[in-house]
Amino acid sequence: MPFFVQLAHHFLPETILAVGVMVLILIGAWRGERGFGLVDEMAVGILGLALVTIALSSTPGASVFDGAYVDDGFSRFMKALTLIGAIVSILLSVDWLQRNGLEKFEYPVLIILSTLGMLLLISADNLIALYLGLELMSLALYVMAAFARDDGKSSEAGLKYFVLGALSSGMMLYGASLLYGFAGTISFSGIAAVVSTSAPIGVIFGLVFVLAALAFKMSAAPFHMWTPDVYQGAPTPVTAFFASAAKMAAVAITLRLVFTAFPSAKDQWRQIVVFISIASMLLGSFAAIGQENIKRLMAYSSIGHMGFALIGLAAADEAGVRGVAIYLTIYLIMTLGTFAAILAMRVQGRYVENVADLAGLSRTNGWMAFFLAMLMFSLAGVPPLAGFFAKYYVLLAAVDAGLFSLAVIGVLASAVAAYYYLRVVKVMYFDEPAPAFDRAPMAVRAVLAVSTLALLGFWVYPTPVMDAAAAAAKSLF
Amino acid sequence: MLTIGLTHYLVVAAILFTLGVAGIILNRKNIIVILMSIELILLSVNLNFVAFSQSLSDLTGQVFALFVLTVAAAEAAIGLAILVAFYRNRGTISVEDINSLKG
Amino acid sequence: MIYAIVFLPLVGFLIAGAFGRWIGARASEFVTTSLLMVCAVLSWIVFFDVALGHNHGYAPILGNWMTVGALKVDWALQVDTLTAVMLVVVNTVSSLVHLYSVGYMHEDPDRPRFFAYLSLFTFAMLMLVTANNLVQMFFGWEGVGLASYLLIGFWYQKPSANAAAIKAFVVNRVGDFGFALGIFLVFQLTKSLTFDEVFAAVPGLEGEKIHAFGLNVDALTLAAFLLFIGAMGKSAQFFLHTWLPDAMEGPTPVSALIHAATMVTAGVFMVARLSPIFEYAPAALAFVTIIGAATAFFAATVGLVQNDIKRVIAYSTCSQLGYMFVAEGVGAYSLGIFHLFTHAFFKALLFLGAGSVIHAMHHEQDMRNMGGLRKDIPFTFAMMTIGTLALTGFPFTAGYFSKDAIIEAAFAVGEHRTTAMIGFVSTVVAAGLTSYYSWRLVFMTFFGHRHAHPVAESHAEDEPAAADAHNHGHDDHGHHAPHESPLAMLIPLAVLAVGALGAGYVFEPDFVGHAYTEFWKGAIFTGAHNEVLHEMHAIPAWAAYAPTAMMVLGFLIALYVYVLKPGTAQALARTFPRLYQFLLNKWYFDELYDFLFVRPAFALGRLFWKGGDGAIIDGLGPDGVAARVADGARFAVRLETGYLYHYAFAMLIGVAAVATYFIAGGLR
Amino acid sequence: MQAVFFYLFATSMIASAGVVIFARNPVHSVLFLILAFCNGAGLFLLAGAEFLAMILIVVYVGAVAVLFLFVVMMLDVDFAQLKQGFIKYLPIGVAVGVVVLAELGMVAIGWSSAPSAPDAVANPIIPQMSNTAALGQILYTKYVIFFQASALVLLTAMIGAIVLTLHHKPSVKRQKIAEQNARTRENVIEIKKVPFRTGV
Amino acid sequence: MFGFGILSGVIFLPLVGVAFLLTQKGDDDASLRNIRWATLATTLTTFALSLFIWSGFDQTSAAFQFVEQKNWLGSGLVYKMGVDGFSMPFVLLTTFLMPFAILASWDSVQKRVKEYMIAFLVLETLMIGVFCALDLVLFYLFFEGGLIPMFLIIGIWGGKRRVYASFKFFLYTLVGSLLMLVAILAMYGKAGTTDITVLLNTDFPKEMQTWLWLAFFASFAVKMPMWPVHTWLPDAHVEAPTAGSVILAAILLKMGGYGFIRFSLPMFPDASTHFAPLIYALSVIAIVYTSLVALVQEDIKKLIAYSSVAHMGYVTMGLFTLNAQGMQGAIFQMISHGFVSGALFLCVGVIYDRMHTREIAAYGGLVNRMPIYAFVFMLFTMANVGLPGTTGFIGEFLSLAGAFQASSWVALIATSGVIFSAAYALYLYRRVIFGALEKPSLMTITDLTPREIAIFAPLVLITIYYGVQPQAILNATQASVDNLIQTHTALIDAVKLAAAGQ
Repeated sequence: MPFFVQLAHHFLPETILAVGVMVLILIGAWRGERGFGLVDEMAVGILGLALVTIALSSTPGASVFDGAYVDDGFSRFMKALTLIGAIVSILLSVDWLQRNGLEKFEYPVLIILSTLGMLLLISADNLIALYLGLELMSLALYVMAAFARDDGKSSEAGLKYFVLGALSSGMMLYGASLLYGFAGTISFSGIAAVVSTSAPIGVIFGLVFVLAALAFKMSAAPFHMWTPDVYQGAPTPVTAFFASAAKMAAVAITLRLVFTAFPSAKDQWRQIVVFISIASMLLGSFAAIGQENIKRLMAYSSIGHMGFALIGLAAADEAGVRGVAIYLTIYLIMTLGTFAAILAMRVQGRYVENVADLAGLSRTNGWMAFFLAMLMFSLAGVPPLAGFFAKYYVLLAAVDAGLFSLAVIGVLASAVAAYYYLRVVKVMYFDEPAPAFDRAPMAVRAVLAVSTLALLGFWVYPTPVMDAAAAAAKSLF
Repeated sequence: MLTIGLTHYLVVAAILFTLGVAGIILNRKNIIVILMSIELILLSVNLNFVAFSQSLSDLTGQVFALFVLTVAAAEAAIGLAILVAFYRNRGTISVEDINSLKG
Repeated sequence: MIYAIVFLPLVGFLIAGAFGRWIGARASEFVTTSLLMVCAVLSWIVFFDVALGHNHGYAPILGNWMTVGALKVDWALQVDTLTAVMLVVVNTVSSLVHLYSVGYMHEDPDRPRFFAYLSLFTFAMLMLVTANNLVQMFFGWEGVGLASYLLIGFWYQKPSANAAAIKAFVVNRVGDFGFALGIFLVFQLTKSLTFDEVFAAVPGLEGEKIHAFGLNVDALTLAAFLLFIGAMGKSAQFFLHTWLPDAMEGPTPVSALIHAATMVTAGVFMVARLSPIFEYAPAALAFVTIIGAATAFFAATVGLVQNDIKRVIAYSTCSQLGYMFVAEGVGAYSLGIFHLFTHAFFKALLFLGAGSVIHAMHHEQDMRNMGGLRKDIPFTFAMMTIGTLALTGFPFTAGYFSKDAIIEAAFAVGEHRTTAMIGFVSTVVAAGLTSYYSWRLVFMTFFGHRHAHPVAESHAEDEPAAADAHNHGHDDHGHHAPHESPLAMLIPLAVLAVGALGAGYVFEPDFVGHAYTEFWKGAIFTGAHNEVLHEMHAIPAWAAYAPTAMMVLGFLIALYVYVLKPGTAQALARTFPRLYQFLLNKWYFDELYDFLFVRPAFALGRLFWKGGDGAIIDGLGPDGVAARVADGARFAVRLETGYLYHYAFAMLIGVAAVATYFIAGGLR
Repeated sequence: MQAVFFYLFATSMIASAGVVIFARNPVHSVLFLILAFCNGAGLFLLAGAEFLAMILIVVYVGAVAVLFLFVVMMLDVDFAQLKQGFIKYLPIGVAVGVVVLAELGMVAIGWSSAPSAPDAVANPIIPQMSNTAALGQILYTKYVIFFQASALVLLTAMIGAIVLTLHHKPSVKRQKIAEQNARTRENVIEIKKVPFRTGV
Repeated sequence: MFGFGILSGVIFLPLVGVAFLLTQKGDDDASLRNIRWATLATTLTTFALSLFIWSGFDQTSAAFQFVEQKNWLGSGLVYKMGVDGFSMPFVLLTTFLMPFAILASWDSVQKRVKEYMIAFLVLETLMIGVFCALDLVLFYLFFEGGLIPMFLIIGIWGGKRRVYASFKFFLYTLVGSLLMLVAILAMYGKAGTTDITVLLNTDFPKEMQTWLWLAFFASFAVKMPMWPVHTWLPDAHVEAPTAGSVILAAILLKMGGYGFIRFSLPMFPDASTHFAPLIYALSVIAIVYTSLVALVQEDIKKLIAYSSVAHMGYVTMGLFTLNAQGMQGAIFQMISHGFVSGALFLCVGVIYDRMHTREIAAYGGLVNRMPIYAFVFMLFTMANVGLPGTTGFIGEFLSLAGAFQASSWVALIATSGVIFSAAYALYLYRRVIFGALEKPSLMTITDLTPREIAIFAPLVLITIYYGVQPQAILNATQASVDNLIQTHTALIDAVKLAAAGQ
């Protein structure tokens, strides 16, 4: 296939982002700080365009660029989620950035660059692609974490994230080198072919190292340690981006890697995944109890959720992948909704982020309290909210695969986790009111409302998500 | 022992890798040394790639190493930039002082 | 007609209960009383028709109650001779008590409620006796329990009344507990609860063993035993008697109706009704005899020293119920019923008479504060004397026919059964005691001089219960002169007196004599070898005259102690203080039960609550888990030190752990 | 001969790496980092990766290490003392480190590539072609997309570095050429009439 | 309408009411009145509609009726609704009691009335859904969803320790249900469907049954609640507002028992037989233990709550006797307890509204000023005690009769409960109602208002009516119970045969 044909058919969203980001940089450089608004809107447009191209792309899936890059149903599904996450993150960020004097055009640029890295990552079909995608994503994320450069917490978050991220990518590279050294190839399918006959300890080591790095990116225990600090320290819209889009990409590539490169080493990686999953669920459930900062709370919550999503991976079959895909979709909605709520927490012009600031919200702002409460119940996995279905499908896959103890640990952990979600509800509904919040910007309110309604109404018409997830899972096998 | 083979490279790389990791974990002085430790890890990785490349007689490893070098440079730049930003805020780069976020 | 008999009281209850406040007390009284009168008349008609006539009874089915699997229970009104007798007893006494209450309660503001309760009781009692199955019987059984509870606690301001009411209900429930288990066992054995079907199945079950409660026992014996526990509760037999004296907290007409004439005899009725079962369970019959004998003796001893006029009669009732069970225990069911029948008259008479005294004394119940009343209230005195004669078995009064016959029957059977002989001995002794305490009552109340209040106060610490009771009476009336009761109260006395005198003589042939078979028409079952009614006429003369002799002896002692030489009683009490206290405190049963059951129940409750629920279940369960989770949370949070090197170290450990795991796995 | 050089480079590289980590003075660390890179480049050469060796010198020694040095100088940090925590955690840290090293060593010593690996090779080294040319050959064809991606990585790094560190300080005086050129006499000079003998 | 049947109508009708309530803005008197009346109207309409279910119900059939089915979620899950003899009475019970709950909150709830009513309506939808669902996942959805409104009801409108109580309630029940969820998934894995009608005819391997049974048990035992996982109930009851307690006691507890009949018994017959002794043991412990605990309570609601636990002991015991009397008795006991305990909580609510305390010691002598109330309270106390002629007797008697056939020991200990229940109930009644009116604060207490009389009158009538004529309810459940017993016996026999054959 000629290069440009490949580009046009299978690389269009990435191309759009790459070209778009150049344009944005130029505009930004030309307009200076006044260009923020324009760049921001254009960034949304560009990401939206990429999303549309993915949604409309009808070409059959293919592996392009000499086996470096795969464009299939799974990658499209995950890319769509990622792009949605990115778009919403930008929408949520505008007001926050302006009020904190951070309205720099670099922000949307970095988001697009990072998103581009994610797209590359999701479609990676060999180790170099994986590495480059990961780094493109991460480097931008490092910068974004430290974006509020005059804020000590933000730069500390950036620094921690960076150092640990660099360590993790070092590990990943070490693992990648071992894989390459054993298989003689960097392509996933090539590795799969070689590993299918034998998987000596060297390969397992390589796999362990790579998976450790990916676990780091999706903040699964015990590689999660950065998460709470970074979530808390980073600017809130950036945290939203971390929690939404970045997670999608990290989980996506993990699935892709283990299923395309190590289908025959299933028993080995499954054990790793089970371990990581249990550790994440337990840690996510326990450590969040008693957290006062809601961003930090959400960090632990996301750790727990990743552990839950990995249950689906541990099932190691198509149903499991479908479960993960559904889980991620719902998780994305829940996260974005929650962060929208967090970004609506502004008292007299000042952003607050403690759970206690929500006290009595149901009386000062009934709708917001209701939405946030529903989000919390959904995060806790209480039916009939969507969060339940997320858990349902991964557990279903796990039980089907015979992983009963994992499923039981999972549900028990989620019961523990329910406690701190309930606590948020309790603060909003049972406590005496704290000062009321300022009126949140339109975009934030819209995101909050839409996401909550999506969660509430999921069970009425879940078919699109179910079908898409099923198709995505199918294409991975 | 005198014929230098793949294993020799791998062992050297492993030692270097461990040193790099140890540098991150044991270092209590300042962040810059941690960044340097990261560079050491990347060097060990490159060594691995190059050794495998030679042993397999395959250029891919070298290409990989090339990208690693490139990215490592970028990483170093960003790492230092963040470091500088941090220093401006806190006036310190001591590892022990980076703990305002915890729990 | 039978519908009217059973449901007119219900109508009365509903009218008085629901509309009593609007139609007023007078109308309520009128409605309920007149309805009961109608019932009583109808009952006698039925009695003559069924028992004395040739009608073999009828059993209209009102409708299905419940049908679950094999369990089919109907609402029915079965009338045979046994039922007819009970109808007569119940409705006669009830109507008289209604009438009597019009006078007795005329000061009470809650009269509609009172009459409603009385009618409710009557209805429940009628349901009990007309049941054609065990469940409906249980319905009535519990219904009368409810009415009893309500009526004992009628004066709800009195804490003692409330306590007595609860005690009555709960102790009855202990009996019901056995009754219910008995019903279940019967159902399990016969797959039916309807009398006809059950009785038809019983002979086939003779000798059958059953595994229950870890024992391998005779099925029918167990069933009879369990059912009899119900009877023990309701009829205040030994061990379950404690509620009956306390029940005297209720208004006196209630005591007469419920706690003397009708409800407490339900147990006797039940055993008679279930005679087909009991006949096949000799061991259970022996048990019945023993319990009856024990009760007869025990209650009589306690009755010797009581000072509350109603309590004396209550213990007397208790004792007489024991007689009835002795009769049934020896197989003379009809005799038991006969005694029930006569007892209803004279005991109601005694109670109502006592009520008249109390009324005269303005709600004073302590006999030590009475005395010499025969001049103030001569009619009452006369009636009480008649009652006492009948109770003690003075020749040719009602009690003479029934009570002495029981003693004879016990002796007759006792020749070949030890338990019956025990029954004989204890009933004979009890006859003497009965005579003593009955006359003691008469002498203390109607003879001698009136005592002033200080007597009671000086003895107050000796008998807390009595003091308690009279302190809560209507003290504001306490200082008027005694006066004869109104006519509404006296008429019932007179009617009952007639019964007390004549019922024995008139009905003796029917109940236990030559007309036995035509009278009962099979309503009471007696086994093929049960010849007790004949044997009892063939006993030695000394045995036949023993009760009469005892009666005279008792009378003489009482006469000596209370009339001829007043003060002997106190001297005796001082001479035997321990015995006196033992009897006065009713053999310490209340204390014993308090110690054995009530306190432990509360202590256990508290232990289970604070210790079980609070400390153990919650402590190890939710709260404990919550605390452990909190510990876990603290631990997990401590891991997040904020230090980079710890984070990196954690990652390294993670990798190292997984890697080591695989290496170890590889080495294996 | 090759072995001698290998051991020379290897030992000195590891030794310098050790100094990088344990040196008290960060400047020394940087300098030994440079030494380690140089030795690494030597090892690359021995392994036949000439181009990479050169790049390592140019990029790392020339750019990255100098950047480090620059930052070290700029921040002018104190020579930190070893803290107690170091000693406290040293045993566990060393233990885990030793375990990891032992395991990695075990893997390295027992290494054997898959038998089918040579078949899977995608870009076999052609002996006739120089290393640089061969790399270029595939880099711009097969891996062009990665090449582009790495360019984006660098772009990101650039933007990131700028956004994080570039400060527009209002207090700094800057030359504004357009403004200078646009000056006219009229809008610059103000003529005031000064009354005689009274001063301004 | 859209191919949905009457069941969907009944289930979602309350949501229509919610939609209307959402349009109500402001909290002036007029809109508060609108809100209350609209809620009441909704519940009444729902009840009226549910009467059609009853009238159209074929009592002779054990099959599911009014079945409606829609594909849903596209993956084997279906939206499937239907009722049989087990569920139909509960649907009626729910719709019947909801108006009372609303009426009971008429004046006593003054803060955030709209939210309150919405919570109740949503709860109604979920509760009816539980009883109608014919798909396990759907069942779970409703089962678990009910936690949310109840959590809020306890937490927002509850008493002093409402936070503790609501958390305990939520988390306790959640843990149990989550284990059930795992079991549901395992069943799906085995049978390939979560359609209850299919699962009822699926034979699960013996080993698996044990685990599944335990998992379901975890959920239902907590919900029921059985000893020793009952401690959430007193707390939840005490803190919940009156209507919350009513619904909690009358309906939510029944979900556990319903679950046992619907799932544990028919789907896991071997395990049910195997574990029946465990159930018996826990049941009789519950009866005796909680009765004793009830005896020493100082809080009226707590006492009634403990008595609920004891009564649920009869239910579990009766259900696992697996004979007609025991099971029908247990079901009847659940229905009866729905009326009676609901009414008792309403009774507590009446005086709580007046005095704002539930301390037994704060009352005494109420009969002096509140004769009607005293009568009503007496009636329900007696029904609670199991006096013949009230509904309480039928359930207790039948379940005990059934239990006796299963095990005499169980029946013996359980029957002793009739003594204890009399003791604690009458002791409570005495302390609250009887005695002289001495407390100054009670001197002005008023008797039932017409609204309250309107609440209690139907309950009084129904308690007595079904106590005398229980056949209407017994008939409804009969076919299903018989069918269950037959199938169960057949299965057990088959297993025995197989074992003998080997």
